[in-house]
Amino acid sequence: MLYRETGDFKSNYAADQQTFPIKSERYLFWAAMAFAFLVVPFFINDYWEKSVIVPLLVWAMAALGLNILTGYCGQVSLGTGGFMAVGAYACYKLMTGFPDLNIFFVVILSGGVTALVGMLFGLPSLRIKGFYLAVATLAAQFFLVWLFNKVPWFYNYSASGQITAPERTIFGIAVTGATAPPWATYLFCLAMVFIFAWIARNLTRGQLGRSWMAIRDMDIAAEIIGVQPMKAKISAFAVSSFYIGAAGALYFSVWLGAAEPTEAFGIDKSFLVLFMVIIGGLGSILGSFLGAAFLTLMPVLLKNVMVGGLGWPTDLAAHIEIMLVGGLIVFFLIVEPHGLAQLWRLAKEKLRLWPFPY
Amino acid sequence: MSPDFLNFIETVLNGLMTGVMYSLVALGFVLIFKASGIFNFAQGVMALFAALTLVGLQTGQVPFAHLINAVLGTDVHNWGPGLPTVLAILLTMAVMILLAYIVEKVVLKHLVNQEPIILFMATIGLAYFLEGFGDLMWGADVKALNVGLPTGGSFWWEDVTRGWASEGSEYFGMYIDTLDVSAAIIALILVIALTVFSQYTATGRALRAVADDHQAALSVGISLRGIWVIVWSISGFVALVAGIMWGAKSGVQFSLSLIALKALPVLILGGFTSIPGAIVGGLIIGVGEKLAEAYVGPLVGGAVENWFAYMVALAFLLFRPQGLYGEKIIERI
Amino acid sequence: MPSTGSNAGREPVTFPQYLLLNASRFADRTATRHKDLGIWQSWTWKQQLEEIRAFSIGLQEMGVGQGDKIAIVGTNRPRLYWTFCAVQALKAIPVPVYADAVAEEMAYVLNHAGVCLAVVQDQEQVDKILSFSDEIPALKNIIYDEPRGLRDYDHTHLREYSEVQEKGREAMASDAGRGQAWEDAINASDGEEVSVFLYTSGTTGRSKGVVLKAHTSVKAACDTAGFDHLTENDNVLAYLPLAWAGDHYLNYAQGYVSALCMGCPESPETVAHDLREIGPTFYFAPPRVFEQLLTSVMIRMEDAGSIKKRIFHHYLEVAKIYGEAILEGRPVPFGARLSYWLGDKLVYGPLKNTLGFTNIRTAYTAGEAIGPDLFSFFRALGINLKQLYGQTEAFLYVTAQKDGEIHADTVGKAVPDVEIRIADDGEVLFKSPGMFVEYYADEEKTRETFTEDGFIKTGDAGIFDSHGDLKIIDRAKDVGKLLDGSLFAPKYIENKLKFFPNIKEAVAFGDKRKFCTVLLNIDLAAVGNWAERNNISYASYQELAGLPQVYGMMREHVDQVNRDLSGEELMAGSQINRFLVLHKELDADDGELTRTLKVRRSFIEDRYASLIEALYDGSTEKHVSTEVTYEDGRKGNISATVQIMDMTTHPSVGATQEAAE
Amino acid sequence: MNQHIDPGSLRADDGIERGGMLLHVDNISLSFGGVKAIADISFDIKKGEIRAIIGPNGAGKTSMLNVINGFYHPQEGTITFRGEKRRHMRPHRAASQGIARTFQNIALFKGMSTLDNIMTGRMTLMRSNILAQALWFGPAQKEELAHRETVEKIIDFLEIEHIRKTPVGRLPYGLQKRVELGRALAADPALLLLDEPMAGMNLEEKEDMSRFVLDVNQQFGTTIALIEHDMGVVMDLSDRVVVLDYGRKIGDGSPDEVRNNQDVIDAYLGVSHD
Repeated sequence: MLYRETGDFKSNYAADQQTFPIKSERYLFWAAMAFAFLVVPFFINDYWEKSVIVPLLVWAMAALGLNILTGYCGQVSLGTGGFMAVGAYACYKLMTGFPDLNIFFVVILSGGVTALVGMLFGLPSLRIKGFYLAVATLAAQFFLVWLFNKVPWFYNYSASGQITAPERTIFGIAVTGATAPPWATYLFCLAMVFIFAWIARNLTRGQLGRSWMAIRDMDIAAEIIGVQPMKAKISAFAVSSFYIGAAGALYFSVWLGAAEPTEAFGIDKSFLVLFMVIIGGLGSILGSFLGAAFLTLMPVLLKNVMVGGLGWPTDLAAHIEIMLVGGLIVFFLIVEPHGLAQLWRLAKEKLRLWPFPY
Repeated sequence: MSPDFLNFIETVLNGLMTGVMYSLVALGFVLIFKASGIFNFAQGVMALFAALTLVGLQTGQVPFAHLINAVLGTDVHNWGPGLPTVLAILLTMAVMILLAYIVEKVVLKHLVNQEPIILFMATIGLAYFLEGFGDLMWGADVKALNVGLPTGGSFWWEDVTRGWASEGSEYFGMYIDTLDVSAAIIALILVIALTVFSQYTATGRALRAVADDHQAALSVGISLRGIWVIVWSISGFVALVAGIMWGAKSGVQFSLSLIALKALPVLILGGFTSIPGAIVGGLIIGVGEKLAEAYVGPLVGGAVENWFAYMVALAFLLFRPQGLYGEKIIERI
Repeated sequence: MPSTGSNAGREPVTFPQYLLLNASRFADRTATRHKDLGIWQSWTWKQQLEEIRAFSIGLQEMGVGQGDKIAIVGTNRPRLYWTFCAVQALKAIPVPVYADAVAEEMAYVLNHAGVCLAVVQDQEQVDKILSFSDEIPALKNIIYDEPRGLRDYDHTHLREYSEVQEKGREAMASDAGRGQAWEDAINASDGEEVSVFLYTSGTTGRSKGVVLKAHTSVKAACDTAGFDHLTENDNVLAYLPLAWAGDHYLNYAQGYVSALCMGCPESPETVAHDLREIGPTFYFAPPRVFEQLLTSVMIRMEDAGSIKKRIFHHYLEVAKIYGEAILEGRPVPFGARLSYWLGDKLVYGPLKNTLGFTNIRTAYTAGEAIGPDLFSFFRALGINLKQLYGQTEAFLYVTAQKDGEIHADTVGKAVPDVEIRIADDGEVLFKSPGMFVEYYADEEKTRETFTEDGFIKTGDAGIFDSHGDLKIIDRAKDVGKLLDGSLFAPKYIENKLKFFPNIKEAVAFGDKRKFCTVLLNIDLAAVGNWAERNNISYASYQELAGLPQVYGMMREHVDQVNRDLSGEELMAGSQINRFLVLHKELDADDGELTRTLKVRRSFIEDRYASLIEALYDGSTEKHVSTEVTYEDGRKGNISATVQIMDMTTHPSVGATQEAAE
Repeated sequence: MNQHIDPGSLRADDGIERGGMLLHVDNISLSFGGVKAIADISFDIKKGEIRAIIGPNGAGKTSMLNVINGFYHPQEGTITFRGEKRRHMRPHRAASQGIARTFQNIALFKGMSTLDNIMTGRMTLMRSNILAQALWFGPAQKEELAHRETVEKIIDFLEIEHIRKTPVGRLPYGLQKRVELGRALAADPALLLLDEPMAGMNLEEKEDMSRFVLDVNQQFGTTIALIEHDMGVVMDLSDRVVVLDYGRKIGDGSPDEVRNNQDVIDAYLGVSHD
């Protein structure tokens, strides 16, 4: 109904392959981006930043990463929490070791370090598949968290065993540390996520992305037609871990400000991100965002309703939330295994054909 | 015998006892996986849920008391002194069967032809749901579970082992928890019972038929969905036993559900479809973990238990991806 | 208009001259698009000139010269359209041939025109021509566009299009002045040469080759392009047969003079989809296309959810009431305007968009009478659909409706520079700037077609209505007179009846008789559907057709037609006095219809002579027995007693009609 | 942009003349855990020909293809492809050397569109690195678009324009087979292995597919080795036929020779072993 596609034709392949081939969608997207970059910073406050939007962006980044591995390349990972920890600790070590290094590069380098670790833990994927691989990634999860707990070098021998983010600036404005203004942290995260979502889109639409999907859909046939399984899988692990590591770095440095491995990077985080990817939609960039938004906003909403609105105790609300999340996962898998992104696609199809039903 | 060697034996024995527990949980996984190809991640939570229910019934808690109080502003907790243990166990079993039925009806039925990975995810969702639901129903506080099994160290064994030590050495005997011993015995009985069940009863044969070939089983008139309910009930029962053992040992609390994760490396070692595999795998992991904690742990700061099992599994996978008892797969195209 | 043209300010008089002009004034604007390999491949006027020049000079190299006839066979593809211009540039004559013509028909045309070279689309056409090539001694070479499957053919007389272009480019490379000489030759033309032979489709007898001159064709195209304000900003989709005069006129002739952009669909099957992508601003389709479109819209909507369906039908009603008024800028209450606006957002806009009609400024339909409901449906959506009346012999336009002066039952007024007059026997005669020279190699037919004072006989009977708009009522030879002298146009009456969905066929009688009567065929699907909804059971067509309720329904329809006729001065005399519903469906297998499903009037008149007699002898029923042929070829008999119903006629006053509504 | 590019340019070029030896299979033996699938088979494939491999079920035909493209590793014997001798090779290596393949049971990438499936066939011919791909605009896009153009020609050739953007999982069987052929063609193969390209098709689809196979062979000059059960199709299409039975070679020659070979007749009529 909202789409007007008549006369919106493509006279070259570049136009045909662009991310938003439909004109109205393209305009809508850029309008939304303009709003996010130019309007939101003026209205954002501390609550929205710390409880809603920055978490959303951080989780979206992590979900993007996991989606590349699981959604695009078909390799299930339960080690997301561990890889986020790698990103966070790399970030901490870089921030404290090289105080002059710009936080932007710190985050990128943290991603890079995580990518290396991810490649290492991705090696088993060359021999094992499915659940077996999931277990292998669990090894990463538990081992890494244990490592950061047990080796004091990682937390600079601090007495509490915690890591705390010092203040770092971009263009003279603090984006980490206690005094960073909400709009700055928000813009920093937004810019990071924007850039990396764009890169994710580029990687998934090209040859690399197709090699991932080929491995996911039918690995044997993929190899026979010329996909190198090792290159595809290891690159998926590397890229995925890069994103998760960068998310971990943002999670620690911008959002939390301080972290301790068992709490912040536990197995429940691995599951959380996995759920985001499933609910959002496997193999969809948009889905990563939708999933992250859903699972970040729903608890906020539930909490506001149950604790704020009805005055119930917090732990009760937490139980109901867990229950609901679990129920929703099952619900989504039954009703729409391809997640919110697929619902969006279907709705879009309907709107494009409106008033016709098919 | 030197005390060092005796300590080693003690560690191994303790490892074996823990391993039995792992085996028990792994057994639940294997049963469901064999019959339906589903990797039931919720197995651990089922154990927790069973234990919570058992405690709740035993102590006479009002279900959903927390929620009721919050909504109605009342202050109810208990409805009475509670049920006798045997009755509580039977009732809990009934609840587990009901749960199996509901799971089949509400979840599995709709996911019949989905890929295994989707089913796996669904059981993760189920695990979360059950966890939240259990907490909501019975409260999240740590509860003690007592079903009348003997607990505490065995003095008799301490005395016996003290005598094994070489003369003059300072050795005070091995510590072994009687609860672990009873657990091991019960687990053994359970394994035998299950083997007998699957070998000698019609239902058991049907189960195996389904495991071998879904299509063929369907074509000879075995109801797949009926089988699923039975299998989930049985693994519910196994979960109940595991829940009782773990609960009695370390209290009924959330960490109980994490033993499910421990069962994963066990399964990798033993293979997903082998009951003996689950037992042997559980024992190997249990022993390996205790040994690693005792001999490697001090070198690297302890808590090796957390990840050791996975690393073993990982290393193992690289050399034998099909597991201890699995067959080599010939890939076709 | 042109100031920088290469022919130095002179109005171009041939299409190749327009090509040169467009290539200089609109060098970088897109001239042609073609959906190929997944995208719309595009050529600017400048590139198009290059392509055409290379091909044209290549043809020259092959020995093509002035007066040679070149056949063009295939679907709507840029290279075939370019061939027209490339051939015309050499003063040779393009002869487009219907691509779906069977070998025999094609052989006739090729032979008749004396074609020496054929430019065809693909292997299929090559095969077809090769199958009869020995019957056409004049044909020397074949050039094909798509090489697929032709690799292993004997290439002594077979060339690939690009190969010919290559030859042309080589010739230009080796002779620096060659390209300029080619252009000079084009500019030197005074437009007196023959532009094209357009063979009529030949529903009656052999096809005739209509010979058109260059400068007259250009003049006609300029006139109508001006009439509809076509400019270089317009775009069209060429999807009708390339050999049809309409396509040649609308897409090639008007396209060159107004420099609009022409799109070619990917394949005939994807036209609907391509239409949606391109979104033309000018569109032509025969009534049956609109009818199919409406049917498919309704069928697709059947499966929609109930809420959507209700919204859809509600706003269609709104559009029906106010749509045309809004389109024509007539006063409409504010509430209705608001409602229509909403409807546009919810229904019309999206609907037009999915059909690809959003950008249409002007749409035409022609060829046969269009049902008033069908016509208003599209107009009510806000599509400026109009009717025109055209003839190959006129190089298309004779009359067209002017924006804002639209009546469903007329074809409008004469377009600029066209003179129309109606002969005593009702035949429409015209004189137009684009009118043809002769039928090629058929002097007798040519003579028959022209009147002594140079008008062309259309063969159609028509009248002018009170607005002065032309109304085509029938083929001239079918128009007769009742005994009382009033005009009797059977097709006109039949069409009015057939616009009712419940009536499938109607055959009217009255020539040299006392009054007008009709035989009706009900539409089994529509009436059957109605019967089901009203719980009326029936076992066969025959039973359904004989039901009193059905007769009642038919009676209402006939009465409505009579009412309409009474409002028209010339037709009021031929109101229907009696009718009957035939006991069987008219069928091509029984010879009652042609294979193209047109009624064979005289055959029916013989076959049902007893029924027709009964229509005039006052009896109320008649028993008949008719031989029928079943699908498997067996023959059988069906007999029935057919009811005959009397009608009352209405007095011939305009006021009656208004009062009735 | 718009000129018609000769589809012959899809042909991968090597030094071998048409009719020269493209592939030698020498004394190949393959067994799985003691079960012999292929026993000491030798044959050759000439450049430009259509070579059929036939035989009853379980004769080892598919295994033979799997050996040729490196998926199975034979215990004995060698493969010589374009003059290069080998026994073991990873499948993707074989692919990059110019051996493309379709499968008996369709092995398309179900979650991807027709276009993406065929684009994946160009895997071995695309070069841009991960950084270029991450940035997209520039070399990566240029390469992608260039390959898209080639792929569009294949789509055009196979007449599957209308399903270009449809996920292949939704396509009917016959079209999936065609897309799979397209994916194999996209690799510019020097040798095209077709594993029962017409299995499960109706007569019309078979005719279409036969036409495509012939067209591929004639227009692109691609050498084709195909397994097929429909004898009519085999006899019509192929230049030479090799017959396998129980993992042994029992016949080799022109369709006529094979038709009259007594061993072959026995294998097909005498003993049935499924």
